[in-house]
Amino acid sequence: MQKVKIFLALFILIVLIGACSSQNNGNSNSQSSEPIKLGLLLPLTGEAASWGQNSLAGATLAANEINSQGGIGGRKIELVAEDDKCSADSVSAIQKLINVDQVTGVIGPICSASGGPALPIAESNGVPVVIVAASAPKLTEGEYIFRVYPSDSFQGKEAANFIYNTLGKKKIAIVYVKNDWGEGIKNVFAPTFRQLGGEVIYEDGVLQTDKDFKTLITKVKESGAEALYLPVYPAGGVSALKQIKEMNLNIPVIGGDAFDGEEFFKSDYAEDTIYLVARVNSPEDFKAKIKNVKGFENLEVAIAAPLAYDALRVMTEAIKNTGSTNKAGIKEALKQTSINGVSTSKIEFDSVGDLKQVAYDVKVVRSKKSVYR
Amino acid sequence: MILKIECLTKRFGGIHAVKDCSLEIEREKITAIIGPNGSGKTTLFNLISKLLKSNDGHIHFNGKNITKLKDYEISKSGISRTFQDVRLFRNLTIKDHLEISLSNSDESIFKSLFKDKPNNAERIDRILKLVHLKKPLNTLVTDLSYGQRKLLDLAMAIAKPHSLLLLDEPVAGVNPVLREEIKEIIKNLNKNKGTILLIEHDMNFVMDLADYIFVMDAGKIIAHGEPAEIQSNKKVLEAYLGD
Amino acid sequence: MIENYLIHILILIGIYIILAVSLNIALGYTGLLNLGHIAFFGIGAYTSAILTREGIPFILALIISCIIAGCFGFLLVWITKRLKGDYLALATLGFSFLIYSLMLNLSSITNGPLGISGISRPNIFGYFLKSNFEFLLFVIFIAIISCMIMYAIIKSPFGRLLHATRDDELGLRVLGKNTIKIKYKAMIISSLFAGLAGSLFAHYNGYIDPTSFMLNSIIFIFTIVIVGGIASFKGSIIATFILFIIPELLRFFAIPSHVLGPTRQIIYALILIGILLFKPKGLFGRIDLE
Amino acid sequence: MALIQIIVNSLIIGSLYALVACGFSLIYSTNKFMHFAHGISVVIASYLFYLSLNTLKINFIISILLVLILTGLFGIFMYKVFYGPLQKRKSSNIVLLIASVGILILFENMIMLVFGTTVKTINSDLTKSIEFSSFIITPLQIIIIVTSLILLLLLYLLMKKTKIGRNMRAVSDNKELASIIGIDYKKVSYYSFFIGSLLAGIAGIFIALEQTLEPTIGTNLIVKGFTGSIIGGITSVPGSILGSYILGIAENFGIWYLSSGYKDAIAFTLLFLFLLFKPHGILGINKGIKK
Repeated sequence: MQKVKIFLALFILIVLIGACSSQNNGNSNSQSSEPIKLGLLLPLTGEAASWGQNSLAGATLAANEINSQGGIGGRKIELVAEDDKCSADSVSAIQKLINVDQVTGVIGPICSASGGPALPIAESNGVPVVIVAASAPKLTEGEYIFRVYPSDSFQGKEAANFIYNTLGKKKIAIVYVKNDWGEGIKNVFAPTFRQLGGEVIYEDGVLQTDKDFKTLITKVKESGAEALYLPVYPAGGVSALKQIKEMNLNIPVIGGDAFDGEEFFKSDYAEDTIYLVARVNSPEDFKAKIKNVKGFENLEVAIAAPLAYDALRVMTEAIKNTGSTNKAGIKEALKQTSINGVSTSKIEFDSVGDLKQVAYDVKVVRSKKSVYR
Repeated sequence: MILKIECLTKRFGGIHAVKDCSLEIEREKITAIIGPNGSGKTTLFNLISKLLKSNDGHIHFNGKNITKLKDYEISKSGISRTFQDVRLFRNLTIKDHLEISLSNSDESIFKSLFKDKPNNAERIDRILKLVHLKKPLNTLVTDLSYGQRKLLDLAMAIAKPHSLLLLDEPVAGVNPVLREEIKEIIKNLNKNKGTILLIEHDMNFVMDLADYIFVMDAGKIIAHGEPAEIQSNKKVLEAYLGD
Repeated sequence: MIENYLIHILILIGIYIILAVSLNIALGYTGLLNLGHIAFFGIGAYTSAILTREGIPFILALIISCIIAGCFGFLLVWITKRLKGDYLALATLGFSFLIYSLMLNLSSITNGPLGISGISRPNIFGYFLKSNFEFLLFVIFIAIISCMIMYAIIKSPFGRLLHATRDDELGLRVLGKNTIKIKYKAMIISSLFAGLAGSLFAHYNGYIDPTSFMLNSIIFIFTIVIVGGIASFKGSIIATFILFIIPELLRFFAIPSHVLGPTRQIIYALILIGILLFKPKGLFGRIDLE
Repeated sequence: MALIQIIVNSLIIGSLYALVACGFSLIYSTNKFMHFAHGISVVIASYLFYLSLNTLKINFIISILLVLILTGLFGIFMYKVFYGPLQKRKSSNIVLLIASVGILILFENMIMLVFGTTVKTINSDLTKSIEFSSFIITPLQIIIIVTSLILLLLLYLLMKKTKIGRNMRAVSDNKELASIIGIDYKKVSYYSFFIGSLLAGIAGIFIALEQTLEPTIGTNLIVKGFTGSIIGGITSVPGSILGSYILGIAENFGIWYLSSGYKDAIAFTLLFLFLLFKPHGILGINKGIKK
């Protein structure tokens, strides 16, 4: 019995040493010349790892450009990347960024599953965040949280309008990936489509790890749907499209913004697939610049790169406007900051922290390239 | 009469390990069951202590029908047993083994946590002296010799509250000195009114020890009586010599 | 500022110590190969989150989630009492997969893949544990109490029966002990404290979703007990520290960021296999299962 | 009319599960521990096939042979480096199980480092679909089903008729006894890992052609393969193939009536029911499972 007592006393001792050293968590807003640290909360492993790499490339490019022009007021930008594994692991990742690296601001995350648990921690610690792509509507409720990518609620509405009005399809089937992104889009798409007078004749959710959709496709064929809205991730999406082709399901397939990436266009089954994506310009010259960032030479560039690039630039712009690394000041500045972005021409935030001006493009895959429809 | 068995039968597939076995054990007597190897003695023991389920027949103990009880219920109703190949808890000490056997309140967490535990030290010493096991209490059973493990098994059976003691080949594979010691132990167990039923294939170990003997062969009881009668009985010799 | 991060890690260590020691009671002391322990952790977390969402005070929700986790512990033993060895391990693994898919699909209760967010911080008799430091003191208090209770049980006569059940169940039955009942009690204690740890985790993290109770976490908690040494109380406690600090240390190495993620998993797997190869009884264990 | 298509779909996915399950069950029945890292042998085979076809442009048939041999050798490598030493020290099955999951995590992340995380596909003209009156199937899918059925027969014959098979059954029945009568169980274990991983190679190649390639599909594949083995009887290799077909049918008919999200739930429920009421599966031998 006494063995345990010694041990647990030791446990308390460590904590007290740790705790009593200092309770101050005043943020350092010294004007010294050491670098301004910005944290990157990205999925470096797991299913969304390719998006993580793209964001890393975009942010690194932006930082390199700013540093080459002498940084902000003579202070260089230093990036610290942490892996949130696109899951609740983001809690310990953001804890490290805020408490150990004492970052001035955070860029990211990509997945809403990581944003859910982590962003409230940034909000309660008063650390400004510019989300790269996590599009779950409720993430930007915090005052310190901004986003350079339109929330899911926009994408669901746009898709419903496009399918009903432009494509003129009245009976639609929707197959969504059962995670926060897929479910978020479906919850907006279905009611909007019904309001327009259309009929959601078949609705089903698939697991993110699922690769076999043949029985699902049989059900869609049986339902007599005139089009299929397919907000799923590329991994499942390519498999689904392959099986759709194999099973001669000859109806138009409309995907979500997750399909926007070379990895999807280059697959052999994406031909004629339409997808909606927020107008995130990823001009060729930008892609070229990304490709000569050290370590990303053979990266398959996707929209996460320009998004992360703009997120970092709008953050640094706000820091410049505040004239210091005072987090509360940066938060206020972000509300007024407006820059000409790469992903979106004008980056300005509304009261909630989402983009004011949102435009969606309809794209289609033609011979392994994504072109405007 | 403490234990009554009526036409107990146990079949493994086609063959009968025990066939229509009936016998009665007198209180405060040493009764022995002898017979060549494979005659069903151990199977009979396993049926009594319910390690095996009988096909039919029933067993009465202290007037109660215990045929349907589970193995731990039979043990709780007062039957202790030892094993031919000794079963001990390989990570525990001698003291642990005897504490487990002695205590009957350790199964309830509340009792074992809060009820003041009776100091068994004195009872443990008495039992260890009874079985001549002179080893420090905290030795792990894995450090005991074969003979010492036999004695500890015996000590546990004695420690557990019981009114009938089943001994399964108590001296099998034991050196002659220890054989006599065990014979002594069984004798003075019986002196303070212990009822003992033992199995042994070695006839002369049993002759001057048992008060009453049953002889088994091929799953059936072929003879029973006082030691003297059994020694001269022709059928017994045939069974053993197997002509 | 570093101690905020240290506090965060210590809170998780406190929670996982309760989880590791409670698993050791079933696996190490009683020899029940329970691969489904994380399911009780998940059940405790979800029960507590759902109850507090319906407005039930924290302390009551904590107690109820322990009880419900305990009931599932009873259920698991009742269902698998005829199996042993590999097949018991398979059945408990199947049990945890089943619980995972229930969390994923019963969207009306558990929000399915969206998980439950905005779980309130615990308030004990009106006092809200706002800051992490207060939460840490609370977790330390609960961890010490739990460890003391479990330690007392292990050192009590009942604890001896657990050892005996692991070493030779038949031998114990012949001494008149109902080993099935002992296994029920052992699993109920084990799952009850796992539920407690689950509830603490939910209220600390503020957000839970099914993926945090899947294969990686099943094996993580199991590895802590194996590395610490089965049936070794202090082994589980110290191993929890070690297995938490090592992955966190890796964050500080200057590994090029785009290989950071996979490298970390590789190093973690190598540590696991290394311990199994070169120190099979674990750091403090003296017992192995067979 | 759609019902026939569902049956066809069940056979296709059932065959893929069977190809994973039979290797797993062969290794389990011979070595008596759960080789979870079998899932990564499948993934490694898929990526090697992708490498030799798309990147190195090696001829189709030669690529197949190359991949099968390499995957077989990978199996032996795993046994020699990880499981051999653990078994020498008589580690318990649980320790071997945890080690196998450690190996799965180790190699899954190595593949991620080497090949990256983006989705890859292999295009082949075997996937031009043929439309029958009541169902649609592609030549590749026909080959998958036929291969799986042939394997069912071949493995049955291997286990029953050949010397290796007899030795494997002897070792799986009683390792000590087998070594007494002169069977070198170490060599038999090597054989079981070679053949088992070679079967994983076949599974990997077909999965690469039929579905898409990702480093993280290993875990899901081995869980389904292991469920199929349990249903059919983990100690009987042909049983594991039969069990996989039952799993395929149960999943597909299940999601025909329920939502696709329940696919894994159906598999886990089936796994749990069989573990409880028929743990030795349909064809397995009830050896030391119950008390």
